[in-house]
Amino acid sequence: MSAPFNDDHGELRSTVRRFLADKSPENEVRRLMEGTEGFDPVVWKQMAGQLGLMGLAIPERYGGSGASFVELAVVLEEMGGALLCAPYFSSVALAASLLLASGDETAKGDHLPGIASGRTVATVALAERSGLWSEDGVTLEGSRAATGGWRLTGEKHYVLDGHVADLVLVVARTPAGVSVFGVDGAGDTDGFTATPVPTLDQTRKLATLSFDRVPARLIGAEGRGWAAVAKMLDLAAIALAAEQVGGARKVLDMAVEYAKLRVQFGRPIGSFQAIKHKCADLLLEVESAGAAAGYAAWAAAEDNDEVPAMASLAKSYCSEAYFHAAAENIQIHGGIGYTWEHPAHLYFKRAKSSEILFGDATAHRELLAQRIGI
Amino acid sequence: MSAPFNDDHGELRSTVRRFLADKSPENEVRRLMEGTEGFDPVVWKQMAGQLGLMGLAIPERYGGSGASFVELAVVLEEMGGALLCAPYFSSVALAASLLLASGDETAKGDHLPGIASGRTVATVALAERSGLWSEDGVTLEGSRAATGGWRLTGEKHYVLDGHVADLVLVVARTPAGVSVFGVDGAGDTDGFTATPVPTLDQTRKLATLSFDRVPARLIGAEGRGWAAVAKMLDLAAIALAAEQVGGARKVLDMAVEYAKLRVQFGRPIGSFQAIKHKCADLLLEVESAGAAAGYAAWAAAEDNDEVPAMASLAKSYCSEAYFHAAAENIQIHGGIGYTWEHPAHLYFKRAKSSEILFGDATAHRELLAQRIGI
Amino acid sequence: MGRAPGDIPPSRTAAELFRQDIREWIRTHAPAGLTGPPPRPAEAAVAEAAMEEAAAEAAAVWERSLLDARLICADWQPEYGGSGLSPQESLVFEEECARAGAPRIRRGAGERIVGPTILAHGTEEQKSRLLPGIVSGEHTYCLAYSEPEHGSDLASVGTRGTVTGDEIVITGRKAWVDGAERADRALVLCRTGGPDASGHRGLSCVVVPLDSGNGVVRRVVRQADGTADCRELSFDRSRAPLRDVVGEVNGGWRAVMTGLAHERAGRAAGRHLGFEAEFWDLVREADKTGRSRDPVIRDRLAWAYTRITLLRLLERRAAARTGAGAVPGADAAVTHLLSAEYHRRFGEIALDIMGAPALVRPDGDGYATDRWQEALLTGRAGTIRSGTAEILRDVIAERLLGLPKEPRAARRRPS
Amino acid sequence: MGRAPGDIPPSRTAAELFRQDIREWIRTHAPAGLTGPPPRPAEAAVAEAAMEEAAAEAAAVWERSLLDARLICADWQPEYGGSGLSPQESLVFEEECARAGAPRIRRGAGERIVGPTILAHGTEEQKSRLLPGIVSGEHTYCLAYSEPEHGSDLASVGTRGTVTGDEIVITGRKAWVDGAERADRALVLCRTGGPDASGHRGLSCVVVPLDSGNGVVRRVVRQADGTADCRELSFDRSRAPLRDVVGEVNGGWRAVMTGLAHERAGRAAGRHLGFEAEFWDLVREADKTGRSRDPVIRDRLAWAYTRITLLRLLERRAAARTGAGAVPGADAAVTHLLSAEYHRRFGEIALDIMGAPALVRPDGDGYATDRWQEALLTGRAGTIRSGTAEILRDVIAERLLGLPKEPRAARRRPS
Repeated sequence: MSAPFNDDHGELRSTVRRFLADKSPENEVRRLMEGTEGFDPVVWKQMAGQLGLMGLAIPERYGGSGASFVELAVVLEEMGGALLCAPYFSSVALAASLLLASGDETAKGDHLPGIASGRTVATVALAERSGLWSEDGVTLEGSRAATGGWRLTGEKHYVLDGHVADLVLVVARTPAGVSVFGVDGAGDTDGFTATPVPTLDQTRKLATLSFDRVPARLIGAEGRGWAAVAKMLDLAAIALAAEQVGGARKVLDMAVEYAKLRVQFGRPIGSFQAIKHKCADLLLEVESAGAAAGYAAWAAAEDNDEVPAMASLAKSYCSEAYFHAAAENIQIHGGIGYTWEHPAHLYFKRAKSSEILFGDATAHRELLAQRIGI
Repeated sequence: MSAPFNDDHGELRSTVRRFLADKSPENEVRRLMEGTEGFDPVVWKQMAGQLGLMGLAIPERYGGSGASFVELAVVLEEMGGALLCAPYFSSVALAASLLLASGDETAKGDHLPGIASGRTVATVALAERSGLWSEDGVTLEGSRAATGGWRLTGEKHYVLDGHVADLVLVVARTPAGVSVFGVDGAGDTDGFTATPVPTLDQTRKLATLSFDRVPARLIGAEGRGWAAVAKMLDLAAIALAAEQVGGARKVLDMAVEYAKLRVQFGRPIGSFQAIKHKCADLLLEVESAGAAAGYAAWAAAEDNDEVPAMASLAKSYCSEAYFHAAAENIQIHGGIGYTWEHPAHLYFKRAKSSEILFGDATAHRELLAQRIGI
Repeated sequence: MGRAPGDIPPSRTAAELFRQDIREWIRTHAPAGLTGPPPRPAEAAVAEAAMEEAAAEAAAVWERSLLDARLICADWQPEYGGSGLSPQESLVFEEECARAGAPRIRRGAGERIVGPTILAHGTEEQKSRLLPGIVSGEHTYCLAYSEPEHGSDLASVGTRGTVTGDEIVITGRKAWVDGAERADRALVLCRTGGPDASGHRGLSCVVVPLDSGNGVVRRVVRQADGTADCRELSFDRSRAPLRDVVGEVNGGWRAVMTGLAHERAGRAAGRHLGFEAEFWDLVREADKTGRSRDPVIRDRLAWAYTRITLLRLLERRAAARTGAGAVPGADAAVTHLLSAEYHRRFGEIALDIMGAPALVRPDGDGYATDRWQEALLTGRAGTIRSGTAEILRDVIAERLLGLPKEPRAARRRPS
Repeated sequence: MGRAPGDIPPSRTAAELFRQDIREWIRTHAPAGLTGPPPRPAEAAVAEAAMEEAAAEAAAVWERSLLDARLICADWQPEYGGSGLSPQESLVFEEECARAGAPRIRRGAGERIVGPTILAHGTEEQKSRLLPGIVSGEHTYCLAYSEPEHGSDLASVGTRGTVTGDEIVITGRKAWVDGAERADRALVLCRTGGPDASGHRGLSCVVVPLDSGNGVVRRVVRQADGTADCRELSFDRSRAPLRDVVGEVNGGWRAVMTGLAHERAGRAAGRHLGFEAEFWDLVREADKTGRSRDPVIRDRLAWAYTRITLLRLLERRAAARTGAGAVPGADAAVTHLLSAEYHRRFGEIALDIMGAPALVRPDGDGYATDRWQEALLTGRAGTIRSGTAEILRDVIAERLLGLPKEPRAARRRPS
């Protein structure tokens, strides 16, 4: 099936799609998801070196290629479709976005080139035990050390790829308010531990980080960090929405293919109206999701004032569309679709997890209402 | 179609059904809904005289036959199915319930026999312009007249059959709190006017009542009226739920019959899975609605502590089930079902109106949550 | 790299350049009293309502201006009376009219269906002769396809068309004809084939004059929403010139399919503009009563806003695709279905928000309704007309996803 | 006048009198450590989990007591090991066990499907010989109907059964066999008819011993929820005595239908008790995080409570009807569908309420899940097993509403 409105693949899309078909086929996804690291460093290097994917939306002066969020969204869509196991979302959609939003030229100059080249795996540590992605939820403490510099103490949870990150951008509370800090995650930083946790969606790794007077470098102005984090959250929502569109397209394709081939009661099951209408509804939703995520990515590229509303609109709609499609894909496959060997459950778990990540559909609809002035 | 679980018609049900088939066929419903009065006094007398329907759930000592709310629910179900145009709900489910709950022996002795015999058409005036059926919403003022007795001043809206009621039970606010009063609606009571208003559901008439120092008799203790009103609201919710079940059964029958007969694309449309599954879903909902309303009516008959929760559960579920069934009935009928001549729209309008009356499904789910202790 | 136009609102496309021109043109040409002051979409519906009551004179001036500027059926080629606007430009024109509070002037089924059908399947002679009359308003068309017995199943149409010399003589009954009251011509679907040409074979589309002397009887059918329009036409040996058959004799099915796709596309086109105005009006109502502070209501309002936005985006995509040469096809079913199902649900949400006041209708003859009640009721018709929601899902699944058709029972011979 | 029993909870029916007796019996017989103290349904699930870890001894004592009191498969007649409980009494027994926190001891597919099928279609000899072994636990059964290629389409079953003398020899592969790991016998659906007996003609149901020496190979299939049980069985010239054919040879279809109806009824039976316990546990979680104060969450919780209540009421009705002599039929599809769709949605609601913590699984080998994650995942299987939700809707529409079947394409000859 070729998605009827989806005539916008472009060269980037097909390049990435070919690469992922080669490097991230289902058996690789399964191998990596069973491991702890959760990605293949060789493929990671190729993504950076051959394809320049990490630096795609990073300005040229920081070692990127200066394309826009629109191109990034295309890449994320393809990665979502392939369930690529790699710290791409955390490095690029989270950490690079936060650095770019921080307005801290030094930090940008220090870290973005590493991210762009793939040398630095980076992530953002925001949520805590409470699981909130909001300013209120930030309690991890940043304080000035007697010796100068900053020290962080507390815990962060649900940190994407936190156990493999070389650079962790930590959102902490200092006397002046919420501030962003950079912490070295790779070496044996004193007082810092990163513990991977078992995840519902095994294709995306999470870690719990604990900080006991860990030395950290302030990024941006003290107490002024939330604005940058808020901007990153909008971009993260849009990036996730793009991933979700890719996943949703993929499961719809799977469902439709299966419905054409599987014969029950003497007919392909796709000739039954119940299955047919399920697929038609999914197509409506997948195409709508694609339109929403695409427009949101364009708004992000333009950096215009539609970003906050479109981010919440896209995240809420695409979350539900993906979950619905992933769930119906299992239903259409029947018993086969519920086995571990079949990939349907991988998408189902990804869909539910990415719906919860950074606030679920209901939370984002409430944000949308606020953002359009209701 | 005979509803599969619905093996509980009983003699009362079939008697009422036959009576309504004879006295309230569609053309009568249409004649009465176009008029202002909204009911046929001759049929009303027969309902009271031949069938004793008004006194069914009124104790024998007040001239009723002392059956229970369970029997009343059976009658209301049939009336809902036939869209009977008559002030039965207002007289029996509202006014008689409020009088019985009031604990005022004098008022009961004065008014219940008239209601039971059908001589008195009664109703309850509770909501005001704000359209709330809650204690907060009551602002109409009751004050002691210099000459003794009480006077009421203010407006009541959405009063069922308020323009034809001989007795209006008015919920008013006095210095001591919410109190219930009886007002003579039939004669030329000074300062009292009842204005019928055009209704979305033409088969149920509403009026706006205005009171300018209207003499009224206190029923029950001053300032203690809300407990009785609250009890009446629970019973009204259960009574409406019963009506809704009757309506929902009727539209499901209509839809199924039509689906069997109507041929499109060379097949009865009922052989298409899309139509078939719609009907199957409606059957699930109609049967569930019947179970909910039946159990709630039993709780009302037992007057046990499940009444408040079951009232809200039944009202919220049956409201949505009826609306869904009435809407799908139009959809299944196609263009024919959207014409004025076809009865489908009468049920659709009744369903939406009865969903709104006394609080919609969302409001009752919130009440349910409170009532089960969430 | 990147995406096709339409996916991303391009800031410097031809359509956007056109936007500047047309905005200025509307500003200078729309007569005072027609245009609402604030450029907020929320006001468009009000303005459109005001238009109905505005002096016929202002309306006539505006119509004249639009005709002179070839902005009625503006996407048709200049030789037929339009300006050859691209689909994107047409959408921009819609948006700018809405923004200015200036009503679009449309030609109903003539613009939405009959014109596009003639453009796709008519002869050059038919185009030159018939299309300008649609643009000018000289002739008003309606679509007489469905029949009482067959509903959406157009392949079962039983109305006879008998070719006699250079005429075709029509006898039969048509139902669900929108705009039959005002129309003076109908595009009629009739069966011209012999007894072995059942189903979609042997059907023809023909333009029939609705003169009273031509055996045509109109019947008023009242709808569930209380409106009463002529919606049935019966033909008794009604005559039309053979040259007014659109497409081949016995080859009308393709024309029917084209017409339906345009009908669906046309019903969806620009609807989000009205939806958006209506949405903000509802928000204001909810603000008045405090309902907009209720989280459950907020969730529903955000849902509604999301759907309207999606319709806007999908319509832009569709315009881009049609602009790139695609004929509206099954994807018209997508936008029409989204639009119809959105508005059905909107009516329900609106009544939930209004609460008890929705129980009461405004005063007025017949069955007058307020706009929310009207939305609730007409919403039910939206998923039935132009193909039921069920048929649209079949179309989407079979044509866009390639799912197999259902096995058909032996078709009954149409009577 | 009035309603049938079951519609209204009767306060002095036989079942309610039975309730007093059985409550007392449970109190005196359930060993300490098995029964949870508070008689709140909310605790039942916890108690059931605790049971798994309780000393095998306590469980064995309880099982012995139940067996002695004929309270396993308690609705079967005494001659087969039960107590002949009416459906209402069985439901009361379920409720009272839940109330006391005492686990029911069940015999899986043997109790739920195989027994009822033998009771309906078996010979007297089969009943006497086979049923007591199910009750006692001597034999554990599984149901081997579905095949990898045919899924829910049981009429296409291809597994061969060849009658040779007084034996039947089975060859084929079966999938989605619940409990195949622990079972020592399977009720196998196989094709015994000749080449012209396609579809549901020519099928037989037979009890086959799952001895390793009998050509039976078990295959473990891991599920999406991380559990890995034997769920496929293949038969290679596996033998069963001809006298263990249930129903006629080539007349197995009726037995299949009976089995499926009982399977659905059995899956729904008493489930609301577990649902209720689970619901209140979720409410407590929501209280802890303050989510239960969120109006949108409250709306969903009220929705869930409503469904659980409806399941309870419908189950009482069903018990009353079965008690009055009805065989569980299409209405079992109703309760099973309601129950399966409720629980699917419940899992989603539970994860919404849990929020971020639901992203993390508990430590443990393989793919360990917490109860909410398990609910989310297993909920997806509930609308597939025992007939997909789509098939159940067909059954409901055709058998309860009398809607016509779809026209069937020519059935492919099963291979």
